[in-house]
Amino acid sequence: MKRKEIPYKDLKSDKVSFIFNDITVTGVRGQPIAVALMSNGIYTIRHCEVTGEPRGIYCGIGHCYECRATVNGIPSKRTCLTLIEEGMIVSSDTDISYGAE
Amino acid sequence: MKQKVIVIGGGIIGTSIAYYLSKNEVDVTLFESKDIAAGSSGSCDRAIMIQSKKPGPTLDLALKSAEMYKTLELELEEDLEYRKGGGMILIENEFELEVIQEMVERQNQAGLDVSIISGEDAREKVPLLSKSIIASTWWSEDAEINPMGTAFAFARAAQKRNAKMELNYIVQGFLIENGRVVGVKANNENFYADGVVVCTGVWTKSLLQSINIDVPIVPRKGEILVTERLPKVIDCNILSGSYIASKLQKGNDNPYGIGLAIGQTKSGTLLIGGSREFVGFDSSTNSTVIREIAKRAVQAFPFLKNVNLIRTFSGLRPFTPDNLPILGEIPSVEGLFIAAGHEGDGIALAPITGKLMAEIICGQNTDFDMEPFSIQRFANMKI
Amino acid sequence: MSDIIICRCEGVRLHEILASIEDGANSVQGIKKRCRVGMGYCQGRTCQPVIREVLINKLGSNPIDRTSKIQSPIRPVLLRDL
Amino acid sequence: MDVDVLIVGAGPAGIVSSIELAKRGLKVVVIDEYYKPGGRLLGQLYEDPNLPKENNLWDGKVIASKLTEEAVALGVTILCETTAWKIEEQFIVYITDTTVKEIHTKAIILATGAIEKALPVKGWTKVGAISVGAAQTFTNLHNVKVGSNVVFVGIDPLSISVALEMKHAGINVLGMFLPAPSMLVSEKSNPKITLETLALASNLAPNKLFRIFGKFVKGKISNLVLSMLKFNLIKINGIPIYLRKAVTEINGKRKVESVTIKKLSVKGQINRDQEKTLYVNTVCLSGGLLPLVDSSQLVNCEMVDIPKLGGIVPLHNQFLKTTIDGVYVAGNITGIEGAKVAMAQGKLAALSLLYDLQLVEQDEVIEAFESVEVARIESPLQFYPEIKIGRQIMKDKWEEFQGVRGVVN
Repeated sequence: MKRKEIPYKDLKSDKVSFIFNDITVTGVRGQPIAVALMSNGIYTIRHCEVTGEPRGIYCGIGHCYECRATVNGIPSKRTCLTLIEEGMIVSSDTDISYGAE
Repeated sequence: MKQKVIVIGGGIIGTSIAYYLSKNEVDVTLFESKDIAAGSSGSCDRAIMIQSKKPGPTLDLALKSAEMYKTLELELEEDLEYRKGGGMILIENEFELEVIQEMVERQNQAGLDVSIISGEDAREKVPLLSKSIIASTWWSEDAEINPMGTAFAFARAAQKRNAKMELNYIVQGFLIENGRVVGVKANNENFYADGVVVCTGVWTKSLLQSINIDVPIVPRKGEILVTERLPKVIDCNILSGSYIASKLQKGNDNPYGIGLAIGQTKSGTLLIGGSREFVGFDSSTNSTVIREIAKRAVQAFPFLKNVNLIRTFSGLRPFTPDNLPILGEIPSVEGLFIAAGHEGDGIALAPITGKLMAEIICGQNTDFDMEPFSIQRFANMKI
Repeated sequence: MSDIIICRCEGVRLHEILASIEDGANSVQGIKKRCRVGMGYCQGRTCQPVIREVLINKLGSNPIDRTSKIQSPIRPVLLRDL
Repeated sequence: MDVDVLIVGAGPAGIVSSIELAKRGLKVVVIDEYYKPGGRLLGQLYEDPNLPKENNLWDGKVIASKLTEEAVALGVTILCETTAWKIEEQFIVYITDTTVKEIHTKAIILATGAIEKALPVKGWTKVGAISVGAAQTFTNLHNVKVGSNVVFVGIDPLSISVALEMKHAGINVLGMFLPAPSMLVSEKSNPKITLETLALASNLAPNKLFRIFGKFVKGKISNLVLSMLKFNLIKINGIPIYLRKAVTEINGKRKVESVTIKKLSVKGQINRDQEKTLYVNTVCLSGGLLPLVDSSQLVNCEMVDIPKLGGIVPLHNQFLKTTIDGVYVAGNITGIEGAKVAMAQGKLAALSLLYDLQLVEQDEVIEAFESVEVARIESPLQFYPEIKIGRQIMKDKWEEFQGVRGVVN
């Protein structure tokens, strides 16, 4: 099975850098994206498609989907649940051309 | 005194009839067991796809209905999300091309200027279409509408003309005196009227059975997938040619009757259909069908593999043996009318159905031959 | 007050919900069909309890059979992961 | 993948269930959408009055990892970042995994826990307005400050605990307020009901100061509550708790910048003349917890609405069997209680299932049932003060349902 199985590795405090909307953000291995963003003072993760308002963390545990972002081309990943990886590209927008031929 | 008519069923057919009746100065009361658009009209896609309809009475009706849709937003003073974006039937191989070519020729003879365009031209119109699509049909007159929104708009427009919408009223039976319907019993109460029109779609058979009228309408389930909101990617209605082609092939390699149908809503979600199954009144969704529809959608639009499915639903379409709706008076009971059995054409045919039924109920002449839609056509049929 | 957002996903405001109830909706499902409340990403998990609250407030009760039906998928799933 | 039991939710209830089942040799898979097991345990950190004084810290993270290690050692497979999106009869569970797409299982234990109830106050969608659960998770699990100047809206045992934890983490908690009264927040804006609920819950409050606060209002509750409400301010560990003030609006252009505060009457009516602005960058909203039941609806469990348990819950018997054969429930999905009860219920659900498979004797099930009762008594926190009455209502409803089913069959 590809997925990481338990026991989950303890947090190592090594640094991980990733891109969020063209900005390089550095976090700590084992942090979810939203946590790394918040640690760097970034609170707005996306904008509501209907009202245009900025949105960030609301429920923090994956129920509300407010903190979603496109991660490495996959849309709508919950950044509160998705761990940061070196070189990861996180974007507020959906890029539909990613999966096109 | 105003003519009093009871409409049973708050789907798009019932609300349309209620609207056109109230426009004709009829005193209308609509009984609905749950809510407006709570049944089939609230669980279907948005397409008013006409290019694929078989020439004959349904196509004639559909063309008239399509004309009415063009001005319906103005008439009802509501945004129905109407869009005339055109329609395509995708062609993946030579066999499909052959079948579709024949179909297009028939449509041309019937006066529809449907054409076949190359795969490249199709991708020009819909850039994210797969390169495996070799050709496509194109007809600019196909359109789309928000079906639920339209049913609500008909209901509200009827209410403005003093029609009454009685929601959560379950019609238990008909009041009949000397062979004439004089009203209905609903929620244990009697309601009287000069005429009653039954617009209960898949539930018509059981309702009319109470007065020994047999109607050959059976539910046919269709499942639909809803994706997350996306930027505008599809501007028209899209069907796959494979379903049309497979219908002509013998054998049963498509047990769920899956035929791809894709459209994008105003909010940006994609509605991806669909299936056609006779499984009674079971309206659950089936994982095999969901996966199969998704697979075909990804084949036609590879980018969809990285798009989220956020909801699935299924609707029961009122199927009749000859694929024509049943419209008109029921001969054995004076004053009792039926407008049901539109299967997948309910949305497309709603305005014309409402208008014609209102004319029939008011005793006016219709400028349309209603014979093919008469319930009498089933009189000699073994059901 | 009436312009307060109730459904965060679809940006539906309180006045739209109240208008749906005025229009005859007496269930979460009925409101949903009229104004798209609960039809977004979280599938109503966040706003449905609040809508029940509004229904109870306006209509006196909200029986359990009138709450919204659950349809799969209960969480969004990529088409390729189906 | 074929297993004996699939457990949805790797929180305290789910993991304990998996341990009990694996001990008896069953093949068990636990799935959870979070990236590590533990569920709400992961955010919990408080002093437990039932533990010996010198070692009375309830550290959920440590407990979660111990339980996880035990489960894994027994051969339990835990799939994180995995969601069940559909469950079909007897039982095929469809999961969001790129390799294993479906799990075939003989039985299911649903241990999906709770979801927070939204508390809509004007401006609650602004960036910086977060739920109290998010505040807890970010503070205790992620060790990240959600803001520098924070207010809480919604006063209840959970929000008070979290406020204390945040203050301990060095965040400036400016105060706790009620939400502006509206049809959206029901009793959450009523000072009297809020104080009464707190008094009932604080019988067994987790924190020393919280217990002092409990004494304040113990005894003749209604009289004391009314006299207490004459005071505008109570302080717990330096955190001002305003039972007579409400946040009427959360303000800010791109992010939370301030809140508008108005005075409330004892009955919870707004005094329109007085208004104050408090400058903050974060607002924590606490609307209470509700059982997260969508998976039980997906398997067509009969549902019942029991507000004393937290709302809509799957109908179940005292041994945690639902109306669907082979589907059991444990933890907050059965009603909102603390982690200790969830763990005891996890064991009970497992034994109940094992009994149905004729793998354990009835005595063991009874014993597990009794330990749920003990856990309930020892629980430091009660979210719903009338939970016991709620459990009795559930029992009655189950018997009523069995009766109806008996007649039909």
